[in-house]
Amino acid sequence: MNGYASAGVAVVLTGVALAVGIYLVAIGDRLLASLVGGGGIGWRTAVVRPAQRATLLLLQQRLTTEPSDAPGWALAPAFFLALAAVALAMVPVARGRAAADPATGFVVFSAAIALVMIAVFLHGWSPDAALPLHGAYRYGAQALSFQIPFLLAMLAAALPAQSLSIVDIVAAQDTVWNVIRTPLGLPLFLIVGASVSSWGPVNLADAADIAGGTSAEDSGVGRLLWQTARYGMLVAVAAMGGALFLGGWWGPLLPGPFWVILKTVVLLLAFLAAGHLLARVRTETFVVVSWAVLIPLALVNIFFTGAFLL
Amino acid sequence: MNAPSWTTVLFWFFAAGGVITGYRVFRADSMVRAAFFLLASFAATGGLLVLLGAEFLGMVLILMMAGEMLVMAIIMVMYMMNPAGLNPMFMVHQHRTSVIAAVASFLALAVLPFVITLPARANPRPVAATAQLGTELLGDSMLVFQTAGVTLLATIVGTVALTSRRGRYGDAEEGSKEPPLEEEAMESP
Amino acid sequence: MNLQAVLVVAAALFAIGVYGALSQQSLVMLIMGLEMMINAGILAAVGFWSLAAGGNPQGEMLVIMFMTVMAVEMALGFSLITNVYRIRRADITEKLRRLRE
Amino acid sequence: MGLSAALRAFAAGAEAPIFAIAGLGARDAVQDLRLRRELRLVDSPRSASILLVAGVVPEALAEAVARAHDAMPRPRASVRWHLDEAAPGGAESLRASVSASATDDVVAVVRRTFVELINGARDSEPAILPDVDPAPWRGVGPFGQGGSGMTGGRPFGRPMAEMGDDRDGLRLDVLPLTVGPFFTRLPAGLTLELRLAGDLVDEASLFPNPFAGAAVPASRLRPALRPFIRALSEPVPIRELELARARAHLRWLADALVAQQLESLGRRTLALAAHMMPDDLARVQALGRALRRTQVYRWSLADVGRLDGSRLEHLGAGPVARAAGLTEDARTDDPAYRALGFEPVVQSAGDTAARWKQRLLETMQALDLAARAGELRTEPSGRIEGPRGLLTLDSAPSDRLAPLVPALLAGLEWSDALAALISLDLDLEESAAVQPAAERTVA
Amino acid sequence: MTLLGPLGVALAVFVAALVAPLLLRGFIDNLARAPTTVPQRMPFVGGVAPEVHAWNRYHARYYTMALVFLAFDMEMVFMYPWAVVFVREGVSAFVEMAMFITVLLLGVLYMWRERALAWA
Repeated sequence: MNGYASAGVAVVLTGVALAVGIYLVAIGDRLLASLVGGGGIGWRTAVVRPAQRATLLLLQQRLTTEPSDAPGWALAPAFFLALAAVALAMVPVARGRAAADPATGFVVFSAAIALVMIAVFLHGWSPDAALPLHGAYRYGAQALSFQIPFLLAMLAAALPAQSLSIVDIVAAQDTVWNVIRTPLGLPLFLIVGASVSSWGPVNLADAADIAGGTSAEDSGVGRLLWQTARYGMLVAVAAMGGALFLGGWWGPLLPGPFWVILKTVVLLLAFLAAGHLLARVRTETFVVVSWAVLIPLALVNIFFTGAFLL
Repeated sequence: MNAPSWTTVLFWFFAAGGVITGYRVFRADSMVRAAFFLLASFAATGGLLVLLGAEFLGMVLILMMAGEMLVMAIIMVMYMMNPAGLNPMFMVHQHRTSVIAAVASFLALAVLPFVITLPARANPRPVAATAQLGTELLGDSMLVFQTAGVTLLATIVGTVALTSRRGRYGDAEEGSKEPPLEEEAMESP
Repeated sequence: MNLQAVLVVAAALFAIGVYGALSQQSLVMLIMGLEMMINAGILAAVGFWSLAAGGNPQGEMLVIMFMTVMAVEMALGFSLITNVYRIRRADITEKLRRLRE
Repeated sequence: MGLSAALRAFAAGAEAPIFAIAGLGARDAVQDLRLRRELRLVDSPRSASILLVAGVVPEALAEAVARAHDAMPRPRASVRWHLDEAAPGGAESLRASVSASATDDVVAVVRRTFVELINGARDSEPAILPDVDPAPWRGVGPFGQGGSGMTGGRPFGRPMAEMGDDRDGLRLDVLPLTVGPFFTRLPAGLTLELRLAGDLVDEASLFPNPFAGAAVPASRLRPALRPFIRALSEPVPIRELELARARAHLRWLADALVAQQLESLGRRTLALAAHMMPDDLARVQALGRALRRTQVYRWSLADVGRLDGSRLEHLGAGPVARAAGLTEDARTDDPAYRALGFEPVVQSAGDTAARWKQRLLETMQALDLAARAGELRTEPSGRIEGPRGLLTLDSAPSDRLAPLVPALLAGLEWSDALAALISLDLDLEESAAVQPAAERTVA
Repeated sequence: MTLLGPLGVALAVFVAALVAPLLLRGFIDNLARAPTTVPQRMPFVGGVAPEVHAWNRYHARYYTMALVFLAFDMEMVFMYPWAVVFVREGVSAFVEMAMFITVLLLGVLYMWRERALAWA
């Protein structure tokens, strides 16, 4: 296979995986909502409703506000989705294989996560409206706080592999999964991972108290793209969590890709359940806890892992 | 097309992108746009670093700059009048001098590499560039590394001391309005 | 792509930085000019590292130091601006000059 | 065209996104729509296709309704839902292409309108407000600015925010913002005027009650309020009163939960409130445990919006006062309640979390009282303990709590301010029902 | 593309995922972009038209934290190469990084003590 073809295959496969993941999140969210809130809906409804809603949004007029930053508003969801796609492309899908496996894949994933704050801030800033602006600044506080614990929690997973390549990191978990070696890594990763895509108790940017926050002024296709991108980032974070801490493709009997999907789905369910069962955290509490608790914990975790390895 | 030409195309794409977005930084009315143009310029430089074989440095530059430029945007919006550029304006001084200085420095720096003979010892592109850097960090450059740590500590302390208003030495002195409710109710747990 | 090309691009970035640092009235924009110059410095350093110094890790160390300088400069610069703003309610260089008097 | 029609038919199967405006008498009815899976109540007209205007909307709110209508993207339609057949009332200027009466199944009407709208059988509604640019914006200054000076001019007909002093010494912009009357997290009609310094509330004040000023016949009030109004002047079974109280608390909780991003749990609470019976005590207790597990008392509401007991004394502020340690409760004066051995439940913290817990505890107490009350009736004395506090013939607790709002909200972060305001449970309808006779005009 | 390596593939994924939504949006706009009316262009906060522009000198009260972030974030640049060589270098790497981190944590401790994290 020549270079162009294999790159094309990687792009298409990433796109398909992202689309399927996003749709699964939409279905799962509905099912969990009816499980927790009552008024059960059938499987058929849960499966078809997200597509119907997406079509409805495509048919709806896309509104703008008067002096909006139009290029920024157009760019933000696309940029967010592109970051989700890059992050997902780094995740190994089968033994030794990922859509893209650069030697610094770990840093590429971190950079994608870091750039999310630009996308969200731009999205909230662009409409020149009070509620989205609030969401943007909240996300600023949130992102600047979770960034460091997030990177530190991930870093502990890279220690045993002696490499920044994600495939190497997963390969190094053949005997012991990182969830054992770095016991605090996965919980920290999940707490801050949910904040990346503004999900559940740490959904501050698109929060209910500011009527949807950065997306309060979105309608039509713009709204569809933004929600899609958020879901996509959730999928990417869950998949990466499976790879970094739960051993990626390693697992008994069944083939690697099956395990990758299973671990991703398990982590996604954890994210979705947290969204329905935990109350929103105050922004200030989040910031103080991130700096004063999560960063020290993440460092303790790294040194614990280090001691484990020596 | 073969591979080297792809590298060349990307090199000039990133170079042009970096320079154009760099120029737009000082031509944007909106402060948020200015900060994000600077980010784009840095990202383009990051791309150039990757093309030059410094994969780790390129990606780390993008990673660092994402956070730094968000802070830049937040601070700029705080302190600039007319932060969104709704009233387009042009706030420069000594414009002519600046342009002349810029052109002069460009010419001086751009001509230099063509005049003097540069050493040409190409990077053998070691696979383990990051590992090499780590060894360097913990070995020969250990002192530099620890000094950086102390410098950053000094920066943190200095920043907190300069900006924080709620230090041990009391709250803001003038122009401040205390909230009407009890102080305990205001503070985080 | 050769060293000359890299250095020309770096020179262009540096010149933009010079322009920004000299011409901008606002302190924050001035810091942006400095950032741009460091950006050029990073590019030039990596150019030398990659194409002239045979990939010596100390070249990479230099780039990391550049980044550290950038972070420190930004953090302290913005702290000073905050303080100046608190006292003077302005962030413009001319007003700073008046502050000095 | 075949594909387009097929797509439209497919999209019409989605939950109809509606932005609902609850006028007088419609608050509970609109809230109950959350239980219907064919609809989706959305937070902003930006994402709605249908505007549902329920109950009586006074003329004073007509412009806000029009703004909500015009903020919707096309295709859009509005449905007027009259709950009081005898006297529809309300603003004359409200036009709606579809209307539903109290006897109609409003969900079916909304669904039908939505399907017609999406598949093209019904035209999208035109704008109500004039489509006129308030001030076409053209830069006129030498650098394109609008007037003299750096920030001269009013871009797009709106000025920029002005600077104001701040408690941390940085004099930055203060953003004036009017939230409401149809802000989705607040009861309809409640309008909050804020000055925001960053994400902090610098100053806050409430607009006057838009429903006040006209005598409200009991038939226009929402059914949940009627027993309390009746109990002011006639004996009412304690069982009925206490059940109504428990329902009112849970309905409040259902809305408050949505603001803490617990919409599913809010729906569960609402389902419980809609069919509450005295033997539901165990289910309320289970809800309380679920609520504790959400950590809402710990990381969302603890220490938020503390109100001292001293500020609330003799205010008749009901659960709000009792959450701050006061034992004020008009039920202790009623011989029938004394016969039941009624003792007010009291907490001490006085913060938002305490007010949440207080309402939950009072719900359980009310169910217990309802179960034991038998045929006991209240003694009418012109004052009664309503779900929000002391209700008399001419004053409601919301009117007495509203003056506390500016001091309570000032200095709080937006989400804290909102949580604190919601926890007061201001009810404009209740205060319109019992306003002083002097302020009444003939409807 | 393979010659540009896996980062080239990542770039291709990025560009594809960036362009696809923009194309979709452009396509939908082109197909059925109804012109917006003036009332539609007004931000919605409950039905009262906003008096002023929302864009303002926003008082981001976490500015101290944001500036400390600039300095603290640098620590990550040092940690990545360290993580790669940690197992090889053993105890000395452990001790050196512990020193570096302790120094930085002192800064966080100072910030926390000065209560520079909380703002509301």
